[in-house]
Amino acid sequence: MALLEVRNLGISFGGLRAVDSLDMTIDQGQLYGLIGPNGAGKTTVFNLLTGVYRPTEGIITLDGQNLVGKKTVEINKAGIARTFQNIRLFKNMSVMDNVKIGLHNHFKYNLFTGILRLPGYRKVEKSMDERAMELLKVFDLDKEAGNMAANLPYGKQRKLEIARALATEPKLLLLDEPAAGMNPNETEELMKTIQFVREKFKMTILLIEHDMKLVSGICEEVTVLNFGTVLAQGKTGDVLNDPRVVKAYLGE
Amino acid sequence: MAMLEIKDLEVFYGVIQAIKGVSFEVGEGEVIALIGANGAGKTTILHTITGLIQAKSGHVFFEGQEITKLPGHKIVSKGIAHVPEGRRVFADLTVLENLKLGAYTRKDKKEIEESLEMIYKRFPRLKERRGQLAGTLSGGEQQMLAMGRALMSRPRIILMDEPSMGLSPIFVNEIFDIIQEVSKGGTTVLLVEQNAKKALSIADRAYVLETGKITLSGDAKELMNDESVKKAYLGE
Amino acid sequence: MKKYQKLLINIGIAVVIYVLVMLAIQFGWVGRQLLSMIVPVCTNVMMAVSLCLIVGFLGELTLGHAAFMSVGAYSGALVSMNLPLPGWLSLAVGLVVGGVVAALAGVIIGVPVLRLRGDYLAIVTLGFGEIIKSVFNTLGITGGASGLSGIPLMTSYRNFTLVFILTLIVVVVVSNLVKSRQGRAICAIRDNYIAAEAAGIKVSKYKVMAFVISAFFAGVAGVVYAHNISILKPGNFDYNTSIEILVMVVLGGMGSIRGSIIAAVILTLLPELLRGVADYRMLVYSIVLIVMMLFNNSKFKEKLMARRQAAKVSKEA
Amino acid sequence: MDLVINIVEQLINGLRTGSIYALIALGYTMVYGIAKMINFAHGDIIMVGAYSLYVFYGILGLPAAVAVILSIIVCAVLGVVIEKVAYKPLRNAQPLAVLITAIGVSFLLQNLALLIFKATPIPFGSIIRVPSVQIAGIHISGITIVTLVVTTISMILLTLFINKTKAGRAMRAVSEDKGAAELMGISVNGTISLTFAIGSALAAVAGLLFICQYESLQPTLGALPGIKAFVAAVLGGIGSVPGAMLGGIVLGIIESLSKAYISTQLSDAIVFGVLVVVLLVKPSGLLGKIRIEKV
Amino acid sequence: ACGESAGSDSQAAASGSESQAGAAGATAEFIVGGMGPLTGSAASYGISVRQGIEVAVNEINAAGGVTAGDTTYSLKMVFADDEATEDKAVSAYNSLMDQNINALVGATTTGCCMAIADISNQDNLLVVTPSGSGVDCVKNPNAFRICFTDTLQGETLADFAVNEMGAQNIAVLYSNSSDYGTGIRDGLVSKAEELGATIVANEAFADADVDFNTQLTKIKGTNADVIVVCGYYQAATYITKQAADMGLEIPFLGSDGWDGVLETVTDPATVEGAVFLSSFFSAATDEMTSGFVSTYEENYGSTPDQFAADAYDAVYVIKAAMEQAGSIDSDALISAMHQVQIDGLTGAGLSFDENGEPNKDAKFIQISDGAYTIYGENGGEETTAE
Ligand SMILES: Nc1ncnc2c1ncn2[C@@H]1O[C@H](COP(=O)(O)OP(=O)(O)OP(=O)(O)O)[C@@H](O)[C@H]1O
Ligand SMILES: Nc1ncnc2c1ncn2[C@@H]1O[C@H](COP(=O)(O)OP(=O)(O)OP(=O)(O)O)[C@@H](O)[C@H]1O
Ligand SMILES: CC(C)C[C@H](N)C(=O)O
Ligand SMILES: [Mg+2]
Ligand SMILES: [Mg+2]
Repeated sequence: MALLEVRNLGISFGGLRAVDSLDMTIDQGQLYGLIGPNGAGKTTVFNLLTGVYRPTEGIITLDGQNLVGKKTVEINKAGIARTFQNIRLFKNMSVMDNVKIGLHNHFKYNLFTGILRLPGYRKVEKSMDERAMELLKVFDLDKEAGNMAANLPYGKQRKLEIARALATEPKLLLLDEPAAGMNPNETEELMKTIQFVREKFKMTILLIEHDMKLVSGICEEVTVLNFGTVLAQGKTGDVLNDPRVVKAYLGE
Repeated sequence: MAMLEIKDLEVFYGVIQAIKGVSFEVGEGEVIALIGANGAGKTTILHTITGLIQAKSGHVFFEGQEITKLPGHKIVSKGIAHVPEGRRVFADLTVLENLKLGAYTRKDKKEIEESLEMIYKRFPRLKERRGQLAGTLSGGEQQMLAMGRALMSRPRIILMDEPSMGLSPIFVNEIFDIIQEVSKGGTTVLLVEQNAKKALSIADRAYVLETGKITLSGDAKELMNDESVKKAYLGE
Repeated sequence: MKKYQKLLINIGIAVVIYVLVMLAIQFGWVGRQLLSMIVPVCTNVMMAVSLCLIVGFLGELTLGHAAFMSVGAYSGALVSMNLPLPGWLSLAVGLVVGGVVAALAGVIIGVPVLRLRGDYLAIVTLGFGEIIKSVFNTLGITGGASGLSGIPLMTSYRNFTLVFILTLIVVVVVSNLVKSRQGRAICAIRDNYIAAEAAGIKVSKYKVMAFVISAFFAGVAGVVYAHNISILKPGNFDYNTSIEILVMVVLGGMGSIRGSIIAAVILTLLPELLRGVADYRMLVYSIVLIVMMLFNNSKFKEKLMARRQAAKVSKEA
Repeated sequence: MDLVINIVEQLINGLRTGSIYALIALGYTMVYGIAKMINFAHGDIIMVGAYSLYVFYGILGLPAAVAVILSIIVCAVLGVVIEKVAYKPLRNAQPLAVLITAIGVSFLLQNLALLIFKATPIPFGSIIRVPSVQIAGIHISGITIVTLVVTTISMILLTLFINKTKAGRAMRAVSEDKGAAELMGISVNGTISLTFAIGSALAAVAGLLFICQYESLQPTLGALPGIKAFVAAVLGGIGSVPGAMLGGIVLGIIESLSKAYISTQLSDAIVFGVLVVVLLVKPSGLLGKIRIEKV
Repeated sequence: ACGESAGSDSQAAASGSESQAGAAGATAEFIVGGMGPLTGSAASYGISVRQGIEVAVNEINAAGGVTAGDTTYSLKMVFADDEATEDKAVSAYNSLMDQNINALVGATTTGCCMAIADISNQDNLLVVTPSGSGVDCVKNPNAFRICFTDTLQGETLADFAVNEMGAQNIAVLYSNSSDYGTGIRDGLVSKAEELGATIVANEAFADADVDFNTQLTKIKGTNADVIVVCGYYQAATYITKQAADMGLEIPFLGSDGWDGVLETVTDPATVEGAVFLSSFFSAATDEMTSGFVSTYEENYGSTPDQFAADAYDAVYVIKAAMEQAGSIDSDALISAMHQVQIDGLTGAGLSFDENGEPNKDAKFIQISDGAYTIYGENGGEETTAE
């Protein structure tokens, strides 16, 4: 069953057609790849999906629910979480607190409970801590829980972003170049983690990546963008062998 | 005599020691790869060489001259270019202005023009986007710009911090071709890369950095066949 | 266990301060000049801590915090002067009204807060402060340029207990707030609002919340101020006052409530302690200010801190 | 007809104050744009410029041209010294730390002037003897014309300098990323010093014109124009040089018109009210660029 | 009452050495506190007041101090900066109390007087403000003032404008930074209307303003016979210059804050003919004034303004009260205040009514030929009108 439906999506910046009549369907539980040359419009698609940009035209639906025109926050509530190509952590907060921000809408107490430290406060905070710890463990970050996010090395920062996104309990997780800046071993490990996340949380994942080992290793289907338009779409194996894709993107 | 020589370098961030006594050298015309895991200290070393971070102890020599305590811009004007991690293009300036800034230390207008043409030839995308603000370029486009900008200074040696990060496969190949070309053109290259396989394949020699210390060094092709390197960095 | 230990220490500190000040008042340990500084110190602590919420935790620069104070001070004083209630009761009502009216002003300022960032917001808050000043200078009910006088002296140092409790409330509430879920959201907005939005934080809601809470306490501080000085003049709440408070927050280390408190105490007392140098007072004050800022960010201090941290680390090991 | 003349006269009054605000705002915006800091001491540099002229011309009796040049040099040097002593050590601190130090410097300059020159205003006759002009019964004073001309020329030169020269490009690079600028071979400290020198020289010019216009010296004379000019710079879009000029003049005119036709008592409230409204409609000021952060 | 001219033995007294202070047998110290702004934009007033006190104190000590009862006191001044803000005033006052002052000359500005009114009354301290002109400054029985109230001044100005200058249409320019300007304006407007004149312009400005062209242009468009400026000489300096530049030829009438204007204008022609109310006339040729002015100029390098004179008188009033009371007990001093009468710089036969208000004459001063003259006498000798 289709979780995300994108129809005829497009946006322009001034004269630049960054994304043009994009159609894409992602099914529940799928691991889907979005690839394409630099500047093809991949990140822009993420920005459109998450309400950072408003499309000039087109339809986006998640679980049948229209997303166009909604604000980022509403879209997150509707079930899309993401990571960023240029890492965006809450740098002056602890690793734990970064994840707890992701949990914000799922563990609640009102302002007065917090200010007055009513019994609800301890209880909710405690279960938040536990849940955050669980997530951090998945990414092997539990030992860093008390550290400031800014002091983590690059690779761990990427993982923390994913953990934070997962904490919002999305239906669809968008990962923008999660393996950038990682060496092959780290990438390998990340692949396993992504697959584990998919299994454990029954997550649907859309990811942008230039590392073909990762894409071919875990994505079932891919869309290849080129100059904002779809160059190829379908089963990963097929697409990656498509001569047009090889020519425009993979090279020899 | 080595062109660039690093001796007993120690660098701290507050109380954390990031570099714990590193020594290595880069000979004229060589391509040297510096590989290592996340957080090993590669970026820190490059930053220390070009004076963006001050070393606690140790020395950096460039062509026999000590540059350890010089301010960054003086170091750069000696002929060292640095393509920094995360690109750091000037987002509010146009592509062309970024490139011109790359040639800041150069005087001859005509030669600068020529270099510009050369860069445009290598990166046609930059020519096409020369009037666009660099901040709105895609990640890969920014990487090209950062590289082009560094080359505009016609450096004697160029330090590159993960130049292939975020680039499409076809472009990764292209970047490595460009690096080789640059090297053939007589520029010495010190290359930091996560893509160790590619880096080692074009490098003459390489050093392996682990948590602030050099643990291995030697001929690049030999290292490529080293079991521990294979296991740790080549993902084989 | 450790959590409670920290709590106990804090309670201990508060009790010790209270007892010491009370003893000082009772037995005349200090001169009248210092006694008369007790309440201004407390109001400045309230101001600094409440501003810390906006500047340190929300990460927005405002140059109009004194405006909230003046709104609170005037409305609270007008209430307590005109209510046909016994003194203490009318003061209590005044405190609440002062806080609430200032909080309303916080809501009004919330609108630009949502649209503007950084220095633009700073200038709008500065403008807001000047507008308030100008209006109070013109209105009849506030006494115009002559100011509002005859406010009962109900929060002087003789009533230190009351003032201390109010200050404590402000400090405790703000400290608790920043460690709560709402406070976390506020800090997240400071660090990266785009990521915060993407993580489901309603940025506008929490921005306004921070402003309203901060304004409320500034208003309360204003009421305390009013009932200590007995006269209010619009000119006393201009941007210089806002800046004075801002200096405390920044000197205190932005996101540190304890730092804000310490800086508020020092900077309030400093000009008084400098009375001895007469004509050079403000000169010395400005130099001290610059030197403190420079020291705060100096290599020297970094080394000191590093040594301390190293000692701590080795102790733990 | 009378009303028309009256309105024109009030507009000219606005221009008179506005052109001074504009000139001060140029320096503000320049320093802000490059060093990314609100130099709260800028207004007091104006004061120093004014007193320097008084000392060189009024007391030492140097020729006017020499006195003017010396005053400008004094301010430029002062600006650089302040930057080196008080701001440079805070380069890597959080931006607000520098703001606070700047406030400290502002206090310091004011109180030094108070100790040296005392609080009583010192009269000082204008050294500019440009005759006033009379157009259709409307009188424009010479100094207003001079101020406008100087401001316009400064604005044009500054714009050209920042956008078209190598040093200007270096300044913009420094303003965005000091580390990367250093990697281009740009001396960040040198560039920032240059910025302060130019900004302070502009402040000196503003100070000179200010006392030629108002003919009276006080230690606090820079404070109010300083803050107004800051507002003007933001109104115009801080960091934008033409914006600073526009902002200054618009502010002067709004001020004048609201005093003339609405209320002298509430004019401050009106001026700031307009400012707030303008910023709400155009959050980056009149000519400021909206920077979309690429996500 | 000791009606002797207080300043008669003043010859260069301020420079006299301290050794004289201990002349008379049993000596003690009487500490006079002083308070006013020494920093900030109002600094000039506080500095004047301090210097005024200083001259008087030195003069009195040089002349052997003050004898109250059987003790001779030498005076000592301690001064505290209040920055003309209310909260600073409170701590300044308390710092003075820590130094055990026996009486206070201050505060200088109305707001600060108000801020310390109740505390000083609780302390039962004799407070003589030289310049606090707001009506409520002396609302408590312990407080007295040397200057006139704002309302009274406004009324006097209105009376002068209508009856002396024959003005029917009055333009008012007033400072709304403090109640000084607004207070005078209120008194002026109501009295002028009562006298049948019309207020054709009623424009505010702030003390820190330097540009008054807008207001002046507005006034130019009216048929005003006189412009009354309720504010201080700094503003007056700018206003008169800008009016002259504009070619505005309406005569100016000013409040007592104008004193000092001649020293701060670049061209005396701009204030030529202007009249202002004053209680102090620095160009007066009587012995007391000229002695004071010359000592002051010698010590501080500037001509004293009314605030310095007010402060000087305040010290002599306190001296008189000490002598009258025969003790320095506060109660005695305060009640003695109602009986003293001195010939001060700011008025002969200065005495205080039951409310603590001064009884003295106002003078109108006119600037003619670039010098201060008593109005109506055109450079003639000063004769204290009664
Ligand atoms: N806010 C913007 N203003 C102007 N142009 C933009 C903006 N955002 C993106 N673009 C342009 O749109 C195109 C697509 O950018 P996008 O970031 O989506 O590329 P991408 O596919 O993610 O590339 P990469 O793999 O290099 O990250 C680029 O040419 C970029 O310059
Ligand atoms: N500004 C900083 N403050 C504190 N620690 C830092 C800072 N920058 C780097 N570090 C730490 O220093 C160590 C070396 O970092 P560096 O950036 O040099 O690594 P790297 O080898 O370049 O890693 P990567 O491959 O992730 O870029 C890491 O442990 C990192 O956490
Ligand atoms: C010294 C003067 C400026 C004081 C003024 N008369 C006032 O009452 O505020
Ligand atoms: Mg991208
Ligand atoms: Mg690195």
